[in-house]
Amino acid sequence: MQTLAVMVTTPPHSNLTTTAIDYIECAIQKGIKVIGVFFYQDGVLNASSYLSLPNDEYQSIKQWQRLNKEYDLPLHICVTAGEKRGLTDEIDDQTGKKTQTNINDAFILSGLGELVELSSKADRVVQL
Amino acid sequence: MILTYLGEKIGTDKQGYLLDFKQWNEELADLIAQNDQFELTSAHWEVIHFVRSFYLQYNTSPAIRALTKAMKAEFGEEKASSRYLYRLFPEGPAKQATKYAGLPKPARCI
Amino acid sequence: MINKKQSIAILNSTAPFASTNGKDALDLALIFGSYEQNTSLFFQGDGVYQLVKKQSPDKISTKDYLKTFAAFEFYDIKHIYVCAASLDQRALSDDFHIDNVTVLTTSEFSKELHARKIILRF
Amino acid sequence: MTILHLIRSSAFSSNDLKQCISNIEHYDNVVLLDDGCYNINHPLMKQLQDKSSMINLYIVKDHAQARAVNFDDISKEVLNSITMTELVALTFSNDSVVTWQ
Repeated sequence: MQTLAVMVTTPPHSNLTTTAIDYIECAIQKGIKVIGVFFYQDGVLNASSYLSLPNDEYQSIKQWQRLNKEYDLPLHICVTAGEKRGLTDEIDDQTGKKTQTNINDAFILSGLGELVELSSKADRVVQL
Repeated sequence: MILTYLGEKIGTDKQGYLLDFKQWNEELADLIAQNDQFELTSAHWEVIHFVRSFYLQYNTSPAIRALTKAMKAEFGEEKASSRYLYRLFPEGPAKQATKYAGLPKPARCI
Repeated sequence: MINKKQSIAILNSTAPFASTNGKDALDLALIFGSYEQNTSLFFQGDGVYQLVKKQSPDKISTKDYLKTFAAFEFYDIKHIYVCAASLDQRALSDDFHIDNVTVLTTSEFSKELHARKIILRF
Repeated sequence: MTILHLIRSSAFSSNDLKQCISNIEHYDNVVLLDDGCYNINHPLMKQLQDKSSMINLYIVKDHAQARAVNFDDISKEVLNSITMTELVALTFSNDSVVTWQ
């Protein structure tokens, strides 16, 4: 099976992100294994749990959540790019566990090493 | 977190890293280490000074692999191994040595 | 974990300070290099401004990440290529702030880029 | 080794198309998508069309139609319109992908 990794650098309100979502979904439906999406630069903003897009506009966040749920698509956000943009996790004082306070559950905080790993495994890497 | 050194207040971040790397000196490094209940030996100092001069030259704290590669030229094979460095700094040489060298905490993803 | 080595091109097309592209590309290059991937840096278009000597980012309160370029040897960055035509168009010489930069003609530059498995552009 | 070039910006406002053209080799594939569709009427388009014997040139149909970009006058031998699914196929029929955005 052909494998694909995608790097997304555009924010949730951009139509370029819509293109990325379309592309990924077409790939999955074509039987290509999308092994992960890595969000870098402004792409990490897609993961904010505080996103609120007007109802009559394209709901990129709902699409990411759907892709994650329906196809088990891993959505990695670069932790450093996230922290620079106010997205982070915290250690819960009571439980000692990490909580992704303002990051949508569909996304995982990852290091850049994750991108290296995806790149080493995927047949193709596409930056969108 | 605020350290008091010679009656002066020195700012650090949540994890105890200096906010301004220029304020660093060896006594301050000792003070930061004491707060962590960590004792600095001459072997530690060798690495701390090396990491600091790497930062001053290249404006970045070296990741472990780059650190060992750079140390090899100066200290030889034995001290330039990640095993040796982890023995000295069990929490990770990149994370811990930079702290006592007064440098910013390395980016989490590196 | 990392099961194979890939040849990676990081193509820099943006001037160093107005956007974070240069710094973000550098972070990628360092991490790919640290994981022993076969990593090369390409500079073309306004990206060549990242190699110009004697810049003073401190004057505009910007961290001088260009200084980190001198540490490439410790990160196993294999090749640094720059496009000669891009230098010419901008009246720049091949006197860079780091050594070991290979200046290539447009067609050599394109051929090197074509020899890489993964190309990321900033 | 062939490259799939994704042109996502208009050459009326960015240098990306020009830079892309300098990195095109025989058998490469070039796709106009997003604002890259506007390049249909850019002077640089001629350079791409001149290369049409050595490369394949495509435009993502929905992206062009969304922008009222009309490519009917251009011969199918020079420019093919494709769907997103066909773009995915091109990703795998080339050795690598560069995004010019």
